[in-house]
Amino acid sequence: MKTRPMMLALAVAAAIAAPAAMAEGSTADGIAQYRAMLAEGNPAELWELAGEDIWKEKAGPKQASLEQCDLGKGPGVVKGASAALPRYFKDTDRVQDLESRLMTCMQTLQGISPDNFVKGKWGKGEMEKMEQIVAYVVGQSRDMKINVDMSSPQMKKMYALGKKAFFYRAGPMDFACSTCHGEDGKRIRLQDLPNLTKHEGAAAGWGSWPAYRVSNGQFWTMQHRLNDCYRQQRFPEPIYGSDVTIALSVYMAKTANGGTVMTPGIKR
Amino acid sequence: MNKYLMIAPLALGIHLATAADDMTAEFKQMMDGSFESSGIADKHRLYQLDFQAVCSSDRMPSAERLKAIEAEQMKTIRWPSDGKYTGDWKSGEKIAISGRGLTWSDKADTTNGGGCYNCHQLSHTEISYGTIGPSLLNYGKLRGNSEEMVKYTWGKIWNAKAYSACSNMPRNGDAEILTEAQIKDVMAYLFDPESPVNKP
Amino acid sequence: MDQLRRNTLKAGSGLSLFSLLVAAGMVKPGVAEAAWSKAAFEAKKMDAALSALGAGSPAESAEVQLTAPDIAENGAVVPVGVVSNLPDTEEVAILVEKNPNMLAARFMLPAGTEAAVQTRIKMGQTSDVYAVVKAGGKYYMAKKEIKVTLGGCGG
Amino acid sequence: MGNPMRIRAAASDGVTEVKVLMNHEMETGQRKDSSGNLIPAHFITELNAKHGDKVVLQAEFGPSVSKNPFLSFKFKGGAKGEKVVISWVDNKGDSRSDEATIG
Repeated sequence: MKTRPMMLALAVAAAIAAPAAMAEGSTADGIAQYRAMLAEGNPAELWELAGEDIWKEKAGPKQASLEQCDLGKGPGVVKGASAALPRYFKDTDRVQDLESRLMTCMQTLQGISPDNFVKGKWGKGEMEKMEQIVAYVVGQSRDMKINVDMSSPQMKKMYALGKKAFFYRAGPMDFACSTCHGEDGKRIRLQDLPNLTKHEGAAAGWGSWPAYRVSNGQFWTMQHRLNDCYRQQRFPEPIYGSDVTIALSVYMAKTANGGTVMTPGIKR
Repeated sequence: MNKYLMIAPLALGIHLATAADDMTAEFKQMMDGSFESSGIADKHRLYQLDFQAVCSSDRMPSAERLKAIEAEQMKTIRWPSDGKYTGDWKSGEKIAISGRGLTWSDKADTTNGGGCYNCHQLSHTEISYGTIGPSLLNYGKLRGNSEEMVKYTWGKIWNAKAYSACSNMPRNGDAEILTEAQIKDVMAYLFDPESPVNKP
Repeated sequence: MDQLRRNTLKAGSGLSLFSLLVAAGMVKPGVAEAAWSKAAFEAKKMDAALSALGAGSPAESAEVQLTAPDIAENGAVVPVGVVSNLPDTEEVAILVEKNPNMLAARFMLPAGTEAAVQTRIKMGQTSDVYAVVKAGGKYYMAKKEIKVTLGGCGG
Repeated sequence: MGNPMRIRAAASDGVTEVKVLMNHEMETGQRKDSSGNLIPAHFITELNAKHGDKVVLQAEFGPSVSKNPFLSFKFKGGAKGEKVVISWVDNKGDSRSDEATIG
């Protein structure tokens, strides 16, 4: 918690600097002011707090905690883990993001079926706990550098697939991820759109999700964020933890590499 | 008519496949395994139209390719059946503001919006506008209402791909996002001298 | 319908629970006497809300500062801060003119507590927001217009 | 019993600044659910903050305080290691009390 004031100062500075360049005049100033005031107290901390307890609680048919879960830095290591995700895991022979990895841990350690999430509802039941755990885990990488290991062929392949998916246009509105996130300085309504094809934008976007959304008072994981992007693209629904979501995550994380983790973030 | 390019999963292990083909096959398999139908958003929506596939890369297609698509898309434009191009600007404003419709959380009977404000500045008073598309402030005032300008605008709203093959703008008429009557209202919003688009 | 809601509110009022907290020693008796200001919170007109607060028509004062953004990206969460430089400020209230119920929050400041509070409120639409302050037995206020913008894509 | 609050209290130059995040729906009673039924009002009505035995703040909230309320205030006094206790009750009679050590 020592690093908090620093983090807040950075968030305020970023909130003031970023939109000023994008929107014009008083509107931009007003919005910057608004964001700076919000950065003061992020309700995502309530999820972090709950998640830390859940991480240590015995749960599921096997009555075990998640304390032996290996997020890539060894069993039980949470500090810095999410800054280095997604990564290739030998035991599952898959590239996994935080949430698909947590599903693996819950299944193997606790006996909790992935169906709870794949068929679950956001904010309900086991999914609510997942969101709290995610908040806790990503908070443990706050202020660290985004650092995904791209050396394995599996990660390289996922990156290539993710890039392809990013530009894939389909559906009744002909949208792709790149429609909104492929150029600098664009916005939807008053929302600045990070250019996820470049380092700066990817660091801002990937680096600030998962986040608390003030519009609905919910905490959104990255899977939820991607799910809603596809909803607005008018695509069919991506399956929770599916390869397209992980491939896109690898594409964004690699592009963001070296940027700062600002999670959990706070968004409109 | 637009042709569909199917992305059904391909059989793996074809001997002659190159690395790029492998990648394409793997990509198709990934997409097929990653999405499911949800509400009105059927899984078929993953199938790409030919121009969607051509416009799905970080590199622009060749000039000839773009021209061919534009010519093809131009044929889809349906001009107003009664020869009238404009309706009610007040309804047009509501359509321009609404971004509803066609998502899996919408219903089949949801009245679709045009979502114009998501990407364009239009009126002098609405500050919450996007910048993916150009500003359309003073649209009618600046461009006048010559037949050419009115027809171009109608066509652009109906199917933007007829004018720019890989445009970010949806095909509001061709893809049945908006009805002919709704498009007339949006046209009035752009051209009517009384519309807040043209009145400070 | 409205009557039903009022009854429910009354029945479920925090008052009795607060008494329990007092009994449990968690809250000092002095606190419990401050029951929720139902009339002020349920007032649907500005002057009614002010009179329920006992504020009458407060004078505008430069010594009351209302800190809020000019524009709120989302009306669900609008950060608002009030600072009073008036001596003996004992109470601060935040009201939103165009909300269905004007009064959002009221703060009682014992001696030793600075007249500087911040919270976050909901706003249904662009509106004037009022900070009403009681200092030395008199009421003062400051106001500011906050614009509430429309949401993002798909809404 | 309500969910835990997040409380931060920091003393400097003889003044303690307290920041509180509460876990609460703050339902207005004016919204409808997906089937068109009114969602009943559910919001924190009263809150108080104590430093030792001394009440340092009392507040009353209406339903137009935002979901997961945030509150910040300052009082004179308070030293590192001492406690600040925040308690709230809501219109359904639920309550919560949490404490934080001044840092």
